[in-house]
Amino acid sequence: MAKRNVDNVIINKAWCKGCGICVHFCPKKVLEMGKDGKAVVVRLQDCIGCRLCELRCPDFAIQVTFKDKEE
Amino acid sequence: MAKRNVDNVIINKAWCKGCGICVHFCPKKVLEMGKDGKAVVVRLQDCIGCRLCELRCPDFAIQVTFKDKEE
Amino acid sequence: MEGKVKFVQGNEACVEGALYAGCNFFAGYPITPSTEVAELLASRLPKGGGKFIQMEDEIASMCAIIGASLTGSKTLTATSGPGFSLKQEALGYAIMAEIPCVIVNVQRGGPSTGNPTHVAQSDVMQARWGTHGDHSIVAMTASNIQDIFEITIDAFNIAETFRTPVILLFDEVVGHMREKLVIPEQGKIPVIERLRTSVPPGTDYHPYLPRTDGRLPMSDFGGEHRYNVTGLFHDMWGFPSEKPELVHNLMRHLIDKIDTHPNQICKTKQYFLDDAETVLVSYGASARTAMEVMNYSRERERKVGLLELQTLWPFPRETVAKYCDQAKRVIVVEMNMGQVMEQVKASVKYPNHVFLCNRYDGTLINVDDVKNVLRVIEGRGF
Amino acid sequence: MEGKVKFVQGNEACVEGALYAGCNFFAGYPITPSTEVAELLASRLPKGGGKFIQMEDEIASMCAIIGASLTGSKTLTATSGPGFSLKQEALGYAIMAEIPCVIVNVQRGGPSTGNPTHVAQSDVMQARWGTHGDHSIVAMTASNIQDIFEITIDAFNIAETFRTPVILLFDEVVGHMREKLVIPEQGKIPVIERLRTSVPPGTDYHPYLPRTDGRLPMSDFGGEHRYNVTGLFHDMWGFPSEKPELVHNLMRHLIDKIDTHPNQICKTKQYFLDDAETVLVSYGASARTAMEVMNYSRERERKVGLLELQTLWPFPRETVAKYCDQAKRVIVVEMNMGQVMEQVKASVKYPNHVFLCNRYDGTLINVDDVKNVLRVIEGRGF
Amino acid sequence: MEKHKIVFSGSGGQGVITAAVILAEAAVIYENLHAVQTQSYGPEARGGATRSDVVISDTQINYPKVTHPNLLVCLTQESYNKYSNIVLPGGLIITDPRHVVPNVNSDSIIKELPLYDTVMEKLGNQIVLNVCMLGAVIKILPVLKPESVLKAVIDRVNPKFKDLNTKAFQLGYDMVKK
Amino acid sequence: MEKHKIVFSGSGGQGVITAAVILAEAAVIYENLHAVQTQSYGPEARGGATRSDVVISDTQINYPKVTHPNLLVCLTQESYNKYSNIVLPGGLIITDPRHVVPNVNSDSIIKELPLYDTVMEKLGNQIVLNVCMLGAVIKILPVLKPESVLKAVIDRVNPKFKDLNTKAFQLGYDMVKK
Amino acid sequence: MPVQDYIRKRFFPHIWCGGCGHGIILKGILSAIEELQLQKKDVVMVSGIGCSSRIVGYTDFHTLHTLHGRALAFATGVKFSKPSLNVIVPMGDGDAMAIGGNHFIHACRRNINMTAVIMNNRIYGMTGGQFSPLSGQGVMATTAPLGNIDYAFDTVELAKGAGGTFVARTTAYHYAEIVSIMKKAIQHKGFSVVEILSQCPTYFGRKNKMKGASEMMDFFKDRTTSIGSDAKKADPTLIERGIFVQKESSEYCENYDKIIEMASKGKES
Amino acid sequence: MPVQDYIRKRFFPHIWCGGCGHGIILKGILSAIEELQLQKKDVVMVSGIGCSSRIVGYTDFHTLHTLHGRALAFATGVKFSKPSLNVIVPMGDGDAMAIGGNHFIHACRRNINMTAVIMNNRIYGMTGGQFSPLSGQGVMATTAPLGNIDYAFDTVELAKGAGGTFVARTTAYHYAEIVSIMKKAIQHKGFSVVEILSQCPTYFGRKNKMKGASEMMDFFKDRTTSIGSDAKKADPTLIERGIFVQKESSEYCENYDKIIEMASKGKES
Ligand SMILES: Cc1ncc(C[n+]2csc(CCOP(=O)(O)OP(=O)(O)O)c2C)c(N)n1
Ligand SMILES: Cc1ncc(C[n+]2csc(CCOP(=O)(O)OP(=O)(O)O)c2C)c(N)n1
Ligand code: SF4
Ligand code: SF4
Ligand code: SF4
Ligand code: SF4
Ligand code: SF4
Ligand code: SF4
Ligand SMILES: [Mg+2]
Ligand SMILES: [Mg+2]
Repeated sequence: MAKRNVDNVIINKAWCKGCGICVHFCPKKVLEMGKDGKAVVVRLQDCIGCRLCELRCPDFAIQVTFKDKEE
Repeated sequence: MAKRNVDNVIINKAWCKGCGICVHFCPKKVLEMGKDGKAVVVRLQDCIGCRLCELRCPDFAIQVTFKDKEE
Repeated sequence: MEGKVKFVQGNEACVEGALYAGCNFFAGYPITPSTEVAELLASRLPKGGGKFIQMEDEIASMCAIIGASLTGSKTLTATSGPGFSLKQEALGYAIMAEIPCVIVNVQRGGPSTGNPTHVAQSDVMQARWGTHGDHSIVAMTASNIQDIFEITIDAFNIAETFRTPVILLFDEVVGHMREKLVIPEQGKIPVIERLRTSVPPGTDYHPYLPRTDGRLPMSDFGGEHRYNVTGLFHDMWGFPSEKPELVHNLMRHLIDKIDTHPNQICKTKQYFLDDAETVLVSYGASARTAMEVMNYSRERERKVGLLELQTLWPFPRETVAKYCDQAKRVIVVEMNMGQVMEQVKASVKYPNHVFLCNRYDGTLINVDDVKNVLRVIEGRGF
Repeated sequence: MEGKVKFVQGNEACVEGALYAGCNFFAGYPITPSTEVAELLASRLPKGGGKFIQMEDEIASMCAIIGASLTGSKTLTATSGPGFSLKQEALGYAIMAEIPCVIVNVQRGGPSTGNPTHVAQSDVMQARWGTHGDHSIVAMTASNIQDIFEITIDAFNIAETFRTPVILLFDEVVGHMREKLVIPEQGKIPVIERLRTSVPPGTDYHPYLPRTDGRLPMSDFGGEHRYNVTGLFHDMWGFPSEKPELVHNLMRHLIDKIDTHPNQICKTKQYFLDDAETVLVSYGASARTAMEVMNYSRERERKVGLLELQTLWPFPRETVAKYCDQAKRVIVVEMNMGQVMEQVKASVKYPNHVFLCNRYDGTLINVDDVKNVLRVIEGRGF
Repeated sequence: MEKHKIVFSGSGGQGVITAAVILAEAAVIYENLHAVQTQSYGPEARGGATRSDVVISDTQINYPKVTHPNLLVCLTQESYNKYSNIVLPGGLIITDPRHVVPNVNSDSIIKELPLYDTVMEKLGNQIVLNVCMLGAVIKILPVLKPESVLKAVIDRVNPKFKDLNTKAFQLGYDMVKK
Repeated sequence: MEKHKIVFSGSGGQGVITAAVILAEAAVIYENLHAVQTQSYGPEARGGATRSDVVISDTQINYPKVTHPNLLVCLTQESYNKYSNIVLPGGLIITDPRHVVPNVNSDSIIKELPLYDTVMEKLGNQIVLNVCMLGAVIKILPVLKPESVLKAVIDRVNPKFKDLNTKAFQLGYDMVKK
Repeated sequence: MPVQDYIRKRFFPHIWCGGCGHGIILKGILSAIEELQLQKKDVVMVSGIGCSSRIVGYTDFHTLHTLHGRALAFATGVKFSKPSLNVIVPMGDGDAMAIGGNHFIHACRRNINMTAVIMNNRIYGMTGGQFSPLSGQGVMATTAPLGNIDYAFDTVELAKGAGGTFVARTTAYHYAEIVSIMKKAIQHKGFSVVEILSQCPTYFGRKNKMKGASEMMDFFKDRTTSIGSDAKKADPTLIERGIFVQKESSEYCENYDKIIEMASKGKES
Repeated sequence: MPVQDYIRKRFFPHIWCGGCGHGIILKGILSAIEELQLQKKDVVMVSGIGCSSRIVGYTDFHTLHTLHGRALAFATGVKFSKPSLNVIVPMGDGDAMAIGGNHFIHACRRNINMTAVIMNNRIYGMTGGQFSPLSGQGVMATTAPLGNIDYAFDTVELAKGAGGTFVARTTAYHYAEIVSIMKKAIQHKGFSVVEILSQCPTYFGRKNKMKGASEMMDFFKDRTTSIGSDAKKADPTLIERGIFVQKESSEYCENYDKIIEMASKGKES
């Protein structure tokens, strides 16, 4: 998949329950589990904007935003 | 079917409800509906002892008996 | 009353009443002795564009009329004993979610499959308490074909007014008996339409916030307002909550909205009660027998009166007390083991003046039954 | 009492009681707050060769325990509110066909799905009247873990003695609360085994002909005697009949076999009642609160006593009257809208001396609730 | 007008319930009288003797069942055996001799009418047996005008069988010599 | 003996209910005291704060719930926020500073114990957090003999985790300096 | 022992209408039991409510006449409690497939060793002629005065879909087939389903302009055929008869015995 | 409108445990509705009782949270009364297939235009981990402490056997497939069944020694395959995903409209 113009990957900590699904399935290892038990973005630069993290997050806690406003 | 040694075709009038199934399906037209609305044996001599009347009577009202006590 | 004259069964009078009241949705499952209600509606409803569906069982039927009611339909189901038992869980849902709907139970002999083609009046207490948890309920009955017609209209009206299921508790005798029915022109008997919210689209609508008069305007599914309906305790938007305060208040509301309106809900008929020394209290088919005895007695200058109950729940305690407290003796005439008799006892000043005249063998209670009890309690033997 | 000491939930005490009483068959469907009964039996029953089956719903569970009982098993099912509503039809069958079995209902907040994880005692009237048709029923309860154990044994014993379903009406608080349980050695508490017919094979056996003592010896399915079981009114061989006389007599038998044995069935516990001016009547978890208030009051030289009901149905009218008629005031402490209170009123000489102290918001009724009511009815305000 | 209490009895397919309904309906619709019709039947819908009661009166009718009829119609032996003893002393019993052999010692008046044979012979269709019976009943016990009953008959039947039913009714009416 | 009223609170997986059960069980089985344990939980079985109450006494216990505990354990901020205000004046609150930032103005005595960090550091397994907490509780509030509680712990756990649990209990016990 | 010896003669003539197919099915089931030489005391018959369900009262076994739709749930209790019994469960089409549908599919799934017989007359007989889930589109019934719009279940397909391990169909016309299929069904180790088309001349026949019982049985003769027959290929609208599924799969009670074994060992250790 | 606009944000974070598959399914259903551009006011969501059934409270449609097992019966009332509504009925495996099995098969049979979604986590989540009719043999559950002996239904086979006209299966891992199948299901004229395997890490996972939500989703990825794929041929134990049945058949409400038409004519004459 061509790397899209990712702006940011936003984790809503208030909703994140720390299940780790986003971390597990991110093809580029962009995410990790933080000390507080919630997901954190650690390698935004590697993100290819596939949105798999957002789609699979059971808690509606991730939003991937794009610069090209395609979304 | 070889003609078996039929002794009698007995109609239990107290149980017969006059549905006519025995009459309808007797291959030899041995039975008819009587004036009282119950089955009657009219041509015993033609009976081949197939017992279809007995088996299909919903009211357990017919018994075909045999001389050869095969039954 | 003027109108179209017909000669019909009680079950058919109920159908006529339902249609008169605007019933346009029926879901049911056949069972003796209520089946005619379904059969008649199967042919009548589609003629007016209404919907008839035969469901897989009584549970599904009850659920379906609740679902249909939420879209704005006036809904009915009909059943008898075993089917009424099966409907209890979903009946509780209709109570909790405040869904207007009408449930007919044409009573037959119980318990269990019991005596399916024979009369009884033994589901009175079940109508009140059959579903789990505290609640109030409205249950009505009638003793003749014209009254069945009218009480069925009442049932729909009460269901709409109070957002509540209403039970019509008929019995095999009145359900299957044929008598004259006069159907007045539409409009002669008032029909109450659903109270719909006037909250404009886009504004917050509270389906479960009672107005000051206690009523809750509704909004049809498919309309502009989207809200939640649940059988759990819920807040004013219909969303589940277990906050003790909210649970308390909702429970109070559910009980009070019915129990504090006896005048609007409790219907009775009075015959020769002003000077009655003996008050017969009865309802449904039994009341016909009681009436016969009353007439017989009055002809013989005995002061016998009849209080016929048409609303069984909430129990018309006050009316019962009013007429019974002044009597020397009260005889409750019914076809069960004393279900209404216990209510009468709990309502009156002198419970030991209250006697039971009953029959529970599947045959209609007869004139001699009542005369015998009357004689015995007067100390004159059988 | 000596025996094995355990620290267990009420639901587990019920399981221990059932096993002690010889229960060897359970069919159920999970529901909060009764699920632990099923879960524990799933592992306990097979250890002793007993059978556990999770059915597709509560209806099937109730039917299955009836079927199993007919083969000679001692059977149990457990449920809560919504599931109890679903079991009503088959419960009526067990009543009509006189099948010994035990049904646990660990009560939660109703109506409908209501307040599933919170306490209530609001299925008392449903236990009595939930199924259609006239009938009698036995329902029992308890307020602590040891009593749950023992009352469960009683339930099985009564079920066998009277060939009847028995309902155990616990509540979420006692069901989930943990406390000490002492399980005595087998034999210390009497366990009643099924009364089986002594009619020899080949001789006519009458499954539904009561002996002079009112009991009906049974014969297991699979045994020598073949007979019919039905939910219809039936003759002494169990075959359907609608003869009025027979219907009448069977109905009388079904009611009288329970209602005429109050001494064998009605259990209560009495605390400080001899001189009590204020009698608290309570049961289940509420009785613990009432007991606390009683102790508090006695410490302050107030003559408060407690009558704890363990049998709710048939209602122990006589015991209640005995202790309440001499009191100045009676306060029924319960977690519903006054279901037992109404029974107390109907039992006593002075119904207007009877007051209700209740809570129905899902939390356990507390000491202040009772103290407040006590003060108010003494004219001392809150 | 005295209160008339009539019981029709027979077996399932004979239309005794319809006959009762028609009679009562005629009273209500065409003669503005009071009438109540009830019926009893066996285990749910199957088998056995059928019975239908009609009470006709010019005053309100309360108790809807008939304990002691002044007229009883029995179309089967079973129903005759079951009900003949409930007729009021001096009451009437109508039977069809083809199906019923009456009991000798009875204090009711027995009218034997060859309904079945007549209908079959003259009209060849046993479906109108009950209407024929109604014609006879109304001649024997003139509770209502025959025209009223005939109108009620015609209201109930498919228009294409109007003639057949009219004939059957007349047949029954004429069968009774007064 | 005065009546002890203890509330354990936290979230689903932390084992606060088990801790409560073990404590009460120890009282009953090993010290022949009276004890009652209750618990409350959210909508059917999911989410939210868990709470378990224990009452221990040498006389019969009637009212089984704790209205005002003399000891409250809070393992999450949510439970602290919800329950800290119910503690008896002068009562004790035990928290784990990793999860709870206590409110300053409280008239109860707050004991902050780094339970989680200690357990993870010393034993590397968060499953015994609750047992470690029990060790600490029993040192702070010596309702029962520590041996009794430890025995009750061991009764409940898989034999292969006996050592781990014993260590955890001791760890908690030693964490509290008296 | 002749079939007559398996009936409770004192209740005859039975309650069913003249020509009702249920009587033939009763006899067929008894013949099968007779040929298998089962002891009366080892047979339990469990039914629900309906004309069909009255069948049990006429058989001289342990008989359990239960609630509408619940026969299989009661039967499961009987069988699981005492697996040595032969449990046969005759039901009506409404009984088994309308209100009782859930117990039916779960019994298929569980594979408990019992035999369900569906006496399918495509109507609710007992209550007077309402359509059933087996009536099918176009059928006339009191609750479908203008013709039924409900699709019918195919009992065989439903049983298969629910995991049934023995599924068969025949008709009241095919007496010998009833007997032979019933024998195999009873002998099958696991749950067996036998659908038997039955005639209800009183309601189905009358409403649907069929002359009488005999004509309805002619229909069974003419409009059905053996599974996979040439006739079926020529006319796919024919209804197939025979055994559709017969497969081995471990039985519920036996599986539970293993649980008991495991649990008892656990107890000892 | 982004998916977020279809939820009732004030109830978030939702009630489900961390990692519960039900949240993914919720989002997938909303995506499908969004892509179909349905108006919020034209959508009714009806559910029963269970963790899964809590789904409706989070969606900003007309929502009806009913009784355990009865969702389809309520939904039938809604749809039949007002056929213009889009009715979607998410249910748990216990809800739909244990207590609700009868309504499920009858909805399949009736072919009323609604979409049933079975959120299958093979366990009763809400009540704390008892086995369900979709658990299958060998699964550990609180009521099967020694391993489950109950066979599982195959939802697809059961729906087919009951006459289902649209039957599909996917998993919480296959997000895009959820969306595409749900779109087709909603558009299907008639009753549609979509089974979506979901993970319950709290009970199913824990009892069955699965490490966590991610590993359970790996299982969905590794142990399922498209219908008729080569992978399936190579390893027949794989579970197939995709649309198994999609056929045209007249719809219930439309058929009833014809009855209304006939009846109204009858009235005039
Ligand atoms: C719970 C309940 N609902 C409904 C009934 C009424 N009922 C009795 S039998 C029956 C259906 C009978 O049809 P079927 O099962 O096909 O048997 P058949 O009479 O046709 O042999 C019905 C609806 C009942 N007895 N109990
Ligand atoms: C009549 C009734 N029986 C039982 C219950 C208890 N109950 C609630 S949800 C549920 C099962 C939940 O399992 P499932 O449907 O698979 O949904 P999940 O929670 O797994 O999503 C049960 C048994 C109930 N609420 N009502
Ligand atoms: S998938 Fe969502 S809930 Fe799970 S860890 Fe990632 S952001 Fe948090
Ligand atoms: S968009 Fe794709 S690559 Fe970027 S963080 Fe999410 S899953 Fe990883
Ligand atoms: S089949 Fe039987 S009941 Fe029918 S007519 Fe012949 S003998 Fe009589
Ligand atoms: S045995 Fe055969 S041939 Fe003889 S009468 Fe019977 S059916 Fe006819
Ligand atoms: S109504 Fe139909 S099914 Fe019932 S007995 Fe008569 S013919 Fe048989
Ligand atoms: S218990 Fe299971 S199904 Fe329920 S919310 Fe938690 S993970 Fe989901
Ligand atoms: Mg049928
Ligand atoms: Mg599930």
